[in-house]
Amino acid sequence: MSNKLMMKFINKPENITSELLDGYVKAYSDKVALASENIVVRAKPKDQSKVAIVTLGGSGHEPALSGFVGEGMLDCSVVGDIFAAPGAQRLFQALQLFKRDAGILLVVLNHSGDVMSANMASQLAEKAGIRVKRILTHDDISAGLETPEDDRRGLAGCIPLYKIIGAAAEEGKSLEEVYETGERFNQQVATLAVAMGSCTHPQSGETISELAKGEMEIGMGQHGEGGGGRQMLESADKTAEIMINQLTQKIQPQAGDKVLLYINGVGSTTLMELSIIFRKAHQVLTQAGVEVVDAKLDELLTVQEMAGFQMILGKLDADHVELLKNRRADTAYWTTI
Amino acid sequence: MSNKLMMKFINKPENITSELLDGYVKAYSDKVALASENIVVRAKPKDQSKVAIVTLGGSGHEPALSGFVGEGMLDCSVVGDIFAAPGAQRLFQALQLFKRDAGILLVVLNHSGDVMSANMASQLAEKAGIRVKRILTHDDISAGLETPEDDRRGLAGCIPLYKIIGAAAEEGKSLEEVYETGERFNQQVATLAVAMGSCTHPQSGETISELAKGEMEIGMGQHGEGGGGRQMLESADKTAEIMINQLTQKIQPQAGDKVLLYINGVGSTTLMELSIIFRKAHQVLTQAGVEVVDAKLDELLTVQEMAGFQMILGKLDADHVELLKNRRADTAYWTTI
Amino acid sequence: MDKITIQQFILMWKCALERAGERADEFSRLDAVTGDGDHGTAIVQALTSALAAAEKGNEYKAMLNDMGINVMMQTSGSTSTLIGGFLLGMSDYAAGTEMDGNQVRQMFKGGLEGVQKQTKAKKGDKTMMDALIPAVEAMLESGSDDICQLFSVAAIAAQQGANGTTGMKANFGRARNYGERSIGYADAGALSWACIFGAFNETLTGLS
Amino acid sequence: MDKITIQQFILMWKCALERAGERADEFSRLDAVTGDGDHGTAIVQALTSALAAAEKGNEYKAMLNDMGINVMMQTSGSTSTLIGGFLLGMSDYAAGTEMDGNQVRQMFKGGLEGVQKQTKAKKGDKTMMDALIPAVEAMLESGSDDICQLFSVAAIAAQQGANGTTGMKANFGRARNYGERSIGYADAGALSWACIFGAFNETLTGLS
Ligand SMILES: Nc1ncnc2c1ncn2[C@@H]1O[C@H](COP(=O)(O)OP(=O)(O)O)[C@@H](O)[C@H]1O
Ligand SMILES: Nc1ncnc2c1ncn2[C@@H]1O[C@H](COP(=O)(O)OP(=O)(O)O)[C@@H](O)[C@H]1O
Ligand SMILES: [Mg+2]
Ligand SMILES: [Mg+2]
Ligand SMILES: [Mg+2]
Ligand SMILES: [Mg+2]
Repeated sequence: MSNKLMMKFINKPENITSELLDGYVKAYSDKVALASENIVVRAKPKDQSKVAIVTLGGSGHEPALSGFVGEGMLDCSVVGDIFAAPGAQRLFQALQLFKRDAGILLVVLNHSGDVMSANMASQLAEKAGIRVKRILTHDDISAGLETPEDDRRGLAGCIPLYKIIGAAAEEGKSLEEVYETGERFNQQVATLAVAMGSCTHPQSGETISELAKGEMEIGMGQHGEGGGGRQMLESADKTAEIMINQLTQKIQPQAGDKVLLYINGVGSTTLMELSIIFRKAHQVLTQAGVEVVDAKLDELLTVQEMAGFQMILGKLDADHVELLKNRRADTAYWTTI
Repeated sequence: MSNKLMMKFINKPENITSELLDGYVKAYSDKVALASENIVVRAKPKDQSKVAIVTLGGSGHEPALSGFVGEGMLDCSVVGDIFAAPGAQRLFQALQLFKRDAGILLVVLNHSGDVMSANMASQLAEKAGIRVKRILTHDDISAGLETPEDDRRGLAGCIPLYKIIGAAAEEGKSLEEVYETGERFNQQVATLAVAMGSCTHPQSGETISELAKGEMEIGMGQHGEGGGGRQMLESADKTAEIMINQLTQKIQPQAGDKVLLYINGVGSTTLMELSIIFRKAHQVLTQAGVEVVDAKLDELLTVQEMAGFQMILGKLDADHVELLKNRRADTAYWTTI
Repeated sequence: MDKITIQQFILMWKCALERAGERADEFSRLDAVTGDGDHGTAIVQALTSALAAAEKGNEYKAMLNDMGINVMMQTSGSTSTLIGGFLLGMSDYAAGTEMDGNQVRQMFKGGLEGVQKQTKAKKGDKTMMDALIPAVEAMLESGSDDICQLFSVAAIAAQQGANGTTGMKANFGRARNYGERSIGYADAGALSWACIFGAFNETLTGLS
Repeated sequence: MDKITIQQFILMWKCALERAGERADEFSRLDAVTGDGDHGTAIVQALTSALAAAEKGNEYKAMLNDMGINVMMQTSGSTSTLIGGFLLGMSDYAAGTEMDGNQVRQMFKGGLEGVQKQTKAKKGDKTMMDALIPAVEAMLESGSDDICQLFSVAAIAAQQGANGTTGMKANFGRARNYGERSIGYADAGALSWACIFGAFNETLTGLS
């Protein structure tokens, strides 16, 4: 389309998704493969007797979602174009590939396009006799604590969910059991994002969500769509406090509860900063007697080169701790020994 | 110092290093701990009978270097301030901590400050009867293929080196053997960096290495110090070709040789782009009959929010492949099952 | 114009692709305000894959079905399901190689139903529905059986509907999260549908 | 001035910290051109930790040793080893609680040797050596035993040496990789050493 000068290492904008997937599966050929255009699967498939975990979503968020395909996590990620849900037919094609008596658990992040594709693909799957159950993630709390689930977006809280249900499926649990374990976690995880600065859509060259220098926006969405309120940039400690307080209001962890606390960098914000942010949020939780048993400082789900991060807080039941921490996972961007 | 408005999530600039290390060791408390100010060690120390691997370097490059402390890689990283070598006394303190009959292998990246600290600390260690051998890394080829080793900088090629010597030490190999294995790899690994855009020093607020929009610099150093030549931004494929060709000129891999090819993102360049770059470099190698047996697309050693990457090409002997791929490592940012 | 042949119908889509391509940057720019800045890319992709399937068609029903499936296979984002659903919905009411005015009306009504299977958005929610619903309503309400006339009223209604989105607050899609801040910008999807109906009308005006 | 007491010596370092603090941004900005933009931070840190140790001192030799060790413990970067090495080198030639002109000369010669254990950089390599070497040479060549006179010639030589780095091509440190492109900017470390010698001189001029 546009002929804007983009400060990105790409070739033709329309080939970005196919080229990046090609590079990715070549780099990690012992872990992943392309089953067909835009359908990423494990290099060594899981036994047919076990529940398959399938997800879908746009590209441009690397390593998410395809970076978590592999032993102990996802069986398949169906990839759309940059920031765009894959079409329903493509998803249906993947569901056909994973048709099995044990069933498929489909994880859908709550975004209009993904939900519409999932709805239509599910109708087609039902007609084709494919057994599919769905978890809809809606961890974003930026729309307000009382906002109904359907109106809350799915952010990076899906990543620990993949680990939990992936491990449960790997154990040979039934579709209902895997679903129940995952949905229970899904109900008790919350995410809040903050951004400063903008990013460039690598195909259109459009600048998404321009913020004035010195401004930040708490409640930013995953594609640069705003949501929360803009305010002047605060110190790391102040920002961390604002965010962890909103998250604990939602999750209400009690003294003695076990939680996960992840800081997901969305692009150009450094691990240096994520560590400083984590430090404060961890202090707040610890002072309240809440036990952080699982932590990550990493880029799990990104928004191109945007500056900012997502803070993820999840209450963990005993089985969740076990599945997250003590079950093997071997994917390109998440490994648990 | 400066009161510039910095678009970073930090608190007081002078506390950055201590706060980030505090956050990091709290997040990964099952893997790392602080033995003393700025000295990061394993949570569970390696047996005294085995060679200890110690390294040193400035902060601001997260996850490097401390992100690779843990089982199967580093025993200790001695951390300086942002982009700055730790003082010699601090390093000497760490060497005292790891004094053992089996000896210490000290990995020094070739930068003036690091080398000077290492020299002085080594003099002190010798007087104190501590057995230390040193590997000096100098993988940067931007100064030209014929440039003597001492005039070539150490870039992210140290990371696979840590894995190789870490695994060899874990096996119980002697100091001489670990050194030999590592130095052999050190002689056959080369790195080339490219940058576009600048980054901000998080303490001084200074903009480092400003490039005009639309320009890139091949041969950029690890702290924004330039080095190579500036040129107009090229496509991903063209850039990858220029770089892989220079690297193969240096490393001279032959058809049938096994190599590693890593693309290390230095800041705001996305995994999306790294994958596309990898794809082309991999094609060039494959067409020459060279076998890429180990690959990574990741941020291993960063330069704040700078846009760009380092391409690392290393020829692997059979023992290197084994140590890299088939020996367990369990650190925060590198895990091998 | 009494009847529309399959060749003429394909020309309409060709023109739609051309006009949308000319305005792709505008659509993306608008989508960048409250969304993710890719609607121009998405609509061009969708029309391209629809047309690719159409050009192999020789019978309305199967052709429209293939167009819908191809869009959902080749295209990404909300637009793939919305345009895909529209084409599949049209297919349910289509038949043969020529259609008269009443059949065209029914076919577009079916298209709207196909979209409504995918989204609960109504008029006033600041989505493409604000262009599509008035366009189809205008066709249904028009007394005329002249196909040119049908597309003429549809194009006008779609454009008016799209213009009206500027004053609205978004309730669906990515823009929803902007709430009040979405007011003051037209909806990208509504504008692109108005552009498509405009192109349909332009084609038929040129033919007759 | 015949002799310099330990209290007077500490005042010199206090003044050096103050003057370097005022120019820290300038040093960092200069270091940002061909290095990593932190020399201002580093030199202030080094002088701060040197001073902290000095203030606990009551005997030259031990005090200078503690100053050197503290710099290398608390400070980071090339500057920590270079200033640390300088202080340790001075310590080797220091003694008692008062020193005369000849002893001061020897002590600074020892400081230079301490730095030269750490780096092979010579005059003309565009480093801090371009200020430090001329300063110490001027002290050694000066016929006078007056301590004020010694620091006066040293300050002038250091500043001239630092000014001369602008025309040089860097052969050491981070700037080396810039090659020809480093010409046209003074070396940050040379300027900060000139600033330090300037402050030493300023202190003694004020005292006498
Ligand atoms: N749930 C929905 N119902 C109806 N229309 C929608 C919905 N979600 C999005 N749209 C329409 O799609 C347009 C955006 O399309 P596009 O940018 O291609 O998709 P995406 O939002 O996936 O990036 C919006 O302007 C709106 O008109
Ligand atoms: N090898 C060396 N020999 C002599 N002086 C050096 C050397 N390396 C650096 N310097 C001096 O140190 C200065 C940079 O100091 P600083 O910025 O604090 O350290 P770093 O280079 O570690 O960031 C340079 O301007 C130069 O004068
Ligand atoms: Mg989109
Ligand atoms: Mg430095
Ligand atoms: Mg969009
Ligand atoms: Mg410096």
